[in-house]
Amino acid sequence: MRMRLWVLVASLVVAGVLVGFFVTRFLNPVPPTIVATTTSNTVQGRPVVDFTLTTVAAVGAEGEGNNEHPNWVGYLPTTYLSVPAGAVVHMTIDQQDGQTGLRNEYFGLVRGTVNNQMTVNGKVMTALDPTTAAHTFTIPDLGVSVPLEGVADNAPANAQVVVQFDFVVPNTPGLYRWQCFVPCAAGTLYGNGGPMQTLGYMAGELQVG
Amino acid sequence: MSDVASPTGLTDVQDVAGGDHTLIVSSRLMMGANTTLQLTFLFTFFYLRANNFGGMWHPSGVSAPPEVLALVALLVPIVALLALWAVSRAIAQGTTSINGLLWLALAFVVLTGAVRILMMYQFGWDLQNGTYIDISTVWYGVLLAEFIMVGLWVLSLVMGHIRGTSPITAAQARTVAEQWSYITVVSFAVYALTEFVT
Amino acid sequence: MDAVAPARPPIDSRPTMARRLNDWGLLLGVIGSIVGFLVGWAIGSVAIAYSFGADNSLGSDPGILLGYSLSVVGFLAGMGFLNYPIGRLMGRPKASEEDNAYLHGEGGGISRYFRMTTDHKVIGLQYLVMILAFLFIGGLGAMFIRAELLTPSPTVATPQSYLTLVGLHSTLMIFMASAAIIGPFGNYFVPIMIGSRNMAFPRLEALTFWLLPPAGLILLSTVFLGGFTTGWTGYAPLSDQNVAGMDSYLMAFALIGLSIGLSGLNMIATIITKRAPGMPLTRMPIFVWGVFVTSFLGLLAAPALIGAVLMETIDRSFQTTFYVPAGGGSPFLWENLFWFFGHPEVYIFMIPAFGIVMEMLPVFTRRPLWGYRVSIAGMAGIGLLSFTVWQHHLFVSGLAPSLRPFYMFSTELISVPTGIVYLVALGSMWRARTRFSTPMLYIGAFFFNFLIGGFTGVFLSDVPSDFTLHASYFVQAHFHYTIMGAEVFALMAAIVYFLPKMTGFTMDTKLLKFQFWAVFLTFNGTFISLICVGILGMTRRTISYASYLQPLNVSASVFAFGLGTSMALFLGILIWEAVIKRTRAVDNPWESLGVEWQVPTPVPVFNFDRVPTAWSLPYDYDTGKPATDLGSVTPALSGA
Amino acid sequence: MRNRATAIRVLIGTWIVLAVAGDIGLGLAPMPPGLASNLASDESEVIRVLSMAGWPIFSGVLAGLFFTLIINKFAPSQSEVTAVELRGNSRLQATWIVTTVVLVLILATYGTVELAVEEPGGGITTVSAALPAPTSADQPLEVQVIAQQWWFTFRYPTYGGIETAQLVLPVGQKIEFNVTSLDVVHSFNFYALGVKADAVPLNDNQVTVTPTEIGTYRVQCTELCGLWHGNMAENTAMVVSQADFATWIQQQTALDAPVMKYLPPYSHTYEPDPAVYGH
Repeated sequence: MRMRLWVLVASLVVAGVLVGFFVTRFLNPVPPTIVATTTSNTVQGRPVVDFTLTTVAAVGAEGEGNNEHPNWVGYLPTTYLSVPAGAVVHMTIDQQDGQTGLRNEYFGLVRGTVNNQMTVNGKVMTALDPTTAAHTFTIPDLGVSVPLEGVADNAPANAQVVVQFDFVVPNTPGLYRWQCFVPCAAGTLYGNGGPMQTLGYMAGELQVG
Repeated sequence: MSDVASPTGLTDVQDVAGGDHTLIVSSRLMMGANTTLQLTFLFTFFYLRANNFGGMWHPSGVSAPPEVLALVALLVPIVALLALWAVSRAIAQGTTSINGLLWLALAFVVLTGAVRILMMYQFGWDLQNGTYIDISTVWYGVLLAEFIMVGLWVLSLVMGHIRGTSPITAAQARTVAEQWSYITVVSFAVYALTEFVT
Repeated sequence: MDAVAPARPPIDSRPTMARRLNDWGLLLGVIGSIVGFLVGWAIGSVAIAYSFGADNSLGSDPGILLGYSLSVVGFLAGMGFLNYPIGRLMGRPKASEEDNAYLHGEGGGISRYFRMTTDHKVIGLQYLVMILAFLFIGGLGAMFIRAELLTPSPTVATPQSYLTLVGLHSTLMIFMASAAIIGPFGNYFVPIMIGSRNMAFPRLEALTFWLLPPAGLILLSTVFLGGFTTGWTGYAPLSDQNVAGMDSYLMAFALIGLSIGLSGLNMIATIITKRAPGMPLTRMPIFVWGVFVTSFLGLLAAPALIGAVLMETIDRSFQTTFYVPAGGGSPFLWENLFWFFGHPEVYIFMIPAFGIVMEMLPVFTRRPLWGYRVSIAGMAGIGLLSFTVWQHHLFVSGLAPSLRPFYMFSTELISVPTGIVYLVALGSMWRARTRFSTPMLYIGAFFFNFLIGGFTGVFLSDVPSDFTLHASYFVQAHFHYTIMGAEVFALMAAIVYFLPKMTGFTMDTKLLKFQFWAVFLTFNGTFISLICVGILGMTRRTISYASYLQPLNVSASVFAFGLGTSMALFLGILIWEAVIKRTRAVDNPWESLGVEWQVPTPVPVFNFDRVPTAWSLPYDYDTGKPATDLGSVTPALSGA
Repeated sequence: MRNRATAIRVLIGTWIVLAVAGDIGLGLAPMPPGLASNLASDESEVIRVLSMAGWPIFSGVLAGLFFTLIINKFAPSQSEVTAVELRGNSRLQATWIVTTVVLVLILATYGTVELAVEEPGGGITTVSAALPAPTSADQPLEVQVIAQQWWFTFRYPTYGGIETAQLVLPVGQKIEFNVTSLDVVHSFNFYALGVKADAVPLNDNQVTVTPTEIGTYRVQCTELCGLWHGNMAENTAMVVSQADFATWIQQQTALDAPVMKYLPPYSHTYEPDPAVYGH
């Protein structure tokens, strides 16, 4: 009887440990979140905050999110962003990945940003040739979508395209997902796999407020 | 059925030995399951053929399998088949000296596996070149696996008989012959399909 | 205790080498599986790196799949499953009768439950433990899911891990349900009920069980490979997109398909060829008939799944395009093949439940089973029709609209043989002085829940209403009413009913009656809330939902937590009463006439020393005549 | 015996009351998915009819089951039952089976008729070029639903094939949804309109519907499609008046101007360009 009880207790402990491991390590790993750097200037009373992201063909070891897949394409430093409510986000993206091309050419259109425009290497644009796109920065629920031009194949090594745009986030706090709409690994199908479906690479969340 | 009398007159028996009956019944059941598997691939074959998205059913006109080798791969199992049936016949007639037949059957069973492996090697297909190639490859692979599995069964029966540890029984000989014939027939059908319905 | 002298003199206790290895089989199996995985993983990865030059070949699908396959082979080899085939291949002499008896568990104590044993009673208990493990691990997943759905936006889990959670819960529960009744009780009682001393293929029977633990572990190991996001239906081409975690799902499902098919083969062969003389098919207990019909479904449906999964693994490993439209394949192909297996599968769940409920019912109504033949016809009819309805899962898929009336009709037709089961229940209870023992309570709940499950099914079988309800929580509640509300309730009834025979201990306490009412009420509370959520348009497998649905989801979650607690209470009572406290049960506590209650407890290793040849149906409660006369070994039947 | 007969009468009485009351309730209650379109009202009608037909049978079987379980506690039957009766009654069984078969036949016929009256979807048509704007309300306005991981976009071939991220429909106009997908299997669900159609790559799934109520609704994906499946939903789908629709179309045309030259010609399915997307 006593021996059986001890076996029971031991197995319960083991089960508890396993469940704890599952919950902490797999169910909800707490991701590192980068907070926007606040600036002094404002637009129409709204605070202006800065973000600088980099898109690379392979995150290598720098991926703060989870660098289990160093050879995966991804946003650096991470894809969990946090901005104050009602702010104007001034986003700068250093695009270092090659050209893949959009699956749905419609995402070549710049939408939801201030004046529906973006600045590519200092040049103002309202749409991008879909075949030259490398990624998009899209927050569907805010209607924000910006195509990111890819580095041409014949460009010199470590060349990059600097894309800048502003968008306004709502005054009410909330959690918004954002993602890329280019199948930016290989192929329409497999291109939407791996990095596109793993948080921390090409999928992320924008915490407002 | 309230009151029952024993059919045998006995009130009880030592044991219920399924024996040969069990073997034959379950062999037939196995064929049923195998039929579902083959029908799955048949359905897939025609579904993909009718589907043919983007003309990707059979873009490269490769005709499969290479004719000569394929015919050999069809004829070799037939010899094994005849040998197996001869064995089963001989046992049914109570002949005892069947070692020669057994060796013959075993030889051609092994040869079957070898030839079909060689044939699949000869395909040299690019798997990403159309669904016709995909389904044909999978189907030939599954057939090969089934030939090998029944072949191993034949091997075990032959070894048991040759070494005298477990002489081959009539039921065993019959069921193994049935299974082998079943797969042979299927392989003919698959050949005809992949050869003429491209 | 053991009233039966074994048919042979007992075996000598000097353990041979083979027996020692067999005793340590589980450990050897674990070692073998680890070694096998590493070897297969290395081979696959190297081959991939060589042929495709993939830079991340270590995570490549062929490596993972080959590793899994070889780990299963290694496990079985360690367990000793390969000894017999290899021995035959080398023409070695057959094992001595003593070694066979040892393998059969004769003389082995508790240890025979932890090794490859060919005794169908040991395998039945092994099944019971494994089924309960699947059930409660999957239930834990359900608790996490309900916790997540308390709020309309992600809190407990990330979207990614939530989908894996849903997939794990559903797939584990499918594994559980496909063997819940037929595994423990089919293996344990079918040979006894048909008067056989063992199964037709005892080693095969052991194999069908020992395929389950690898399947479960492989499925759970998906969390180390990034999980899979397709749910249990694994629709292509999303499954082509998934990371390596998908391979766990495919491999595990293939193993389960193999297990279902092989156990079906074994059961049919046993029932056809191992019946005692004097027992024609028309005198088999109704539960054996249920197992018989189910086994045909398993045998004929599982190959379709195996074929489909095979093509999916090749799609993932070698970039073929069976299910990839851009490459000439079609997602509809997977949907057709999967549901051609998937719909018979749900009757693989249900028919044994019908059988075991109709088996237990007369014992508590103290009446003969009313309409034995028509109930057989009912179960056979369900089995036949179940192959003709699979496209009712695809009403909104845009596939073959002209065929919808046919599938609507065949689907609704299934309610006819199902209705027969209710007729039989009504007939057996009519004018009967029913004894409300605990199993009878679960049986009543079974009929109540399955009635709701059936009537919700009507709305889904009718195409126009299905356009509103398809893929909503209404569907989810519908199949939880059939699978959990009916099958799992039948499972609980059967556990309470058969535990005294299987273990010699009883778990039938006052607390258990309370547990019944708790589980019954919380279950209905949960899934009635979910029916409403579904009608209001909440779709399945979504981590975020419209905020106006939150109140109903909260009520569902709260009830679900109660449900989880009361299920845990059931497990607690079972473990406490039967394992820790060991409350002895009286022989034949329910005063059944079935032969399984006349053989002594614990059942002798070979069931009967001599098999009786005069049999009748075990339902003659008006005359009190037992199914057969075991002569001297028969303990006097109290009451009746 | 008498007391048993009373019990049976009480049972039947209760059942009739239950059935009638329940059916009245079901007859009056609003049924999902509502009346926002001809399709939706059709489906809610079917659901109403099914539940009104099902409820009496459901309550009857339930009452019968539990009556048989309980009555013998307080009103055991004294009548003698022969061993044969105890083991079945072929006439009763036949009646039961025939009844259920008839019920099923009625059910299936009803469903088939409903299908014939209003074919809610399915089917693949040939690719068609941009269409002229519909001149009358019953001439269908073609709207293409493009599902992709993980957002719906919509194309209006009759207005130069503009593509938008928001779904706006004119009220009272017959709409023909052409649902397709660019990657995996999705399902386009406009709950309020009673529209649900799987989006399958290289397949065109058609649903015809006429919205009848102006309002803002939710469209969502109802087939598991990957990471963001749970978020693949828009609360901004609108049914507006013809005039508002015209102005909205103008705005969208202006917004789309920069990207129009890049959009592919309108087609019912979009094959990936193998030059760009080999795999």
